[in-house]
Amino acid sequence: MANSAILREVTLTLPMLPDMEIAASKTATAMAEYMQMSSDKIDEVRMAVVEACINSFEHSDATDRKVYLTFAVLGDDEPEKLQISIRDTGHGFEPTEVEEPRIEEKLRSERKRGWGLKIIQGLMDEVEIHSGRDGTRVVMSKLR
Amino acid sequence: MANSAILREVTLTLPMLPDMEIAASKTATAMAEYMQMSSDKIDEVRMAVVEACINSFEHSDATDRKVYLTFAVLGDDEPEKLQISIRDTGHGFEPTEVEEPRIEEKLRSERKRGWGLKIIQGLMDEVEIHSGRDGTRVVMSKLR
Amino acid sequence: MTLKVTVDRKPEGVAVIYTEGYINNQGGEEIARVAFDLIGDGHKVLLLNLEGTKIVNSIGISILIEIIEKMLEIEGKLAFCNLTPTIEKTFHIMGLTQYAAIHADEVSAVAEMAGR
Amino acid sequence: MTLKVTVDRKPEGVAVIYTEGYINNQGGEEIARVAFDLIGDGHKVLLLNLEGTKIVNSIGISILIEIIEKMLEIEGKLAFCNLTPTIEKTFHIMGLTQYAAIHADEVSAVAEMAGR
Ligand SMILES: Nc1ncnc2c1ncn2[C@@H]1O[C@H](COP(=O)(O)OP(=O)(O)O)[C@@H](O)[C@H]1O
Ligand SMILES: Nc1ncnc2c1ncn2[C@@H]1O[C@H](COP(=O)(O)OP(=O)(O)O)[C@@H](O)[C@H]1O
Repeated sequence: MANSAILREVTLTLPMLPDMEIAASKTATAMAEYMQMSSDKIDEVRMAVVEACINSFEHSDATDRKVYLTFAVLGDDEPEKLQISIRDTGHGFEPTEVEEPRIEEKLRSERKRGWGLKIIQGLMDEVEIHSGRDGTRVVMSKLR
Repeated sequence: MANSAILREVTLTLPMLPDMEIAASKTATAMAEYMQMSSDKIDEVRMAVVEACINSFEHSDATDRKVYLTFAVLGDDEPEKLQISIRDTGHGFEPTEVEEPRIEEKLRSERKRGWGLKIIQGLMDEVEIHSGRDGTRVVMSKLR
Repeated sequence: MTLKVTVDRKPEGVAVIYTEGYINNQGGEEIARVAFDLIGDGHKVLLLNLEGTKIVNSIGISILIEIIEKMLEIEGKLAFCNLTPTIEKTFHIMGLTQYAAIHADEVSAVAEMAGR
Repeated sequence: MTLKVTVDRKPEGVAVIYTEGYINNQGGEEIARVAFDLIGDGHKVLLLNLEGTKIVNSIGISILIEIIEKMLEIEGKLAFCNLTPTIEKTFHIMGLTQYAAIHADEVSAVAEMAGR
């Protein structure tokens, strides 16, 4: 099977405080640069990681006020894929119940927000959301 | 007491593999930028962190092949100090027995290396080394 | 992490808003404040030059939708230039590009917008 | 993370070595290889322009001491230019600056070294 082995893995724990998503984006950059990902792809990964962190900061209500990240470089032999997991211990949510944002509606609505998950999905190659009463884990990956 | 409270803390765990010190240097950068440290000081912190990581990679012989870092922003109210701890679970060493490197001797000697600790001490404001049979922990800090 | 926002009122009638830094919550609000001030002063053609911005988040960007909404109301125009490829891609994902044009650089943006 | 190393043999007799990237173990070895090749070709005056290097480690730098050692032996000269403040500080901490001059930029370095 391709991309099955974890070649290296870094873990990062962040407090849920303003600007701490930047630390996550820098770790993502370090791992992606190590894999020699193109700078445009690195930028996309950075933005997706920022969005996932902010979601945990804002919506999880996790009592430990922490976000747990792992950055794994996967591949057989050569680095092929960067897989990032962003986890919180909050109350979780039902991804299928999140309404897909549409610009026409947002333009008329009070609530302009609600773009994070759509952006993550648009920027990454694969996205999985596991969420329940123990919290939320978003696993996203991008091929080199 | 000044600089006593931990305003925020990030933890990072790295595998002992080539180039992973760069991930540590990027996390240090994120924290230092958050504190609005000058870019020259940030650079000094980056280099010191790189040296401490490489020491653990190279000398600790830790069986878990991991380095554990914490990045703490300290201060009363306003961020004042960035304190970074770099820890391994290796066999440790006796810092007082490390010979101080001198360029005149290195120029004549086979072994040109041995500069890491001196550079860390020269670049950071405070450095403490705790080392023993459970491993080594270097705690270094820089004022904003 | 505060966003710097500056303005240049071009003789061609386009007001250019420049940003420097991270467009997050506060960054988006700061841009909106400046944009609404310009609109209050009678400017109907605004260009957001994001050359100095390498990172944004969706909260910051959603605030920009308020400016677009206002522009539809007053029949004005908002456009963007000097976007990183990722910011441009994000604007496409959101569908913003249906309501706000994206130009490669400021010169071509101002020429196009002034000539409307 | 491979260091790129290029060389420019100036008419003034100074060979300038340019680096781009991280000077770690392999990076230091690559610089030493290039420098010893130049020395083998008869070059006795070398300038290391580190403009493209923003990060180094002590293992990489210790390898540069070998070049200084060789220069003392052949009565040649090694100098550095375009260092970041931190790399310059590091060279001071190590005492390298007693054996290798540091110049602000390449033009002033070449002028000074050619005139020796
Ligand atoms: N980590 C999380 N914990 C709990 N709820 C979440 C989490 N991430 C997303 N959500 C839910 O999904 C919704 C959509 O998120 P998103 O698309 O990122 O937009 P926004 O954050 O602007 O609301 C959020 O409003 C929230 O209800
Ligand atoms: N984390 C560590 N674990 C075990 N020994 C260490 C560690 N850090 C430093 N040392 C010891 O201290 C010595 C000096 O380290 P340093 O000044 O960084 O130079 P170098 O790494 O080039 O030898 C090392 O050679 C090693 O014996």
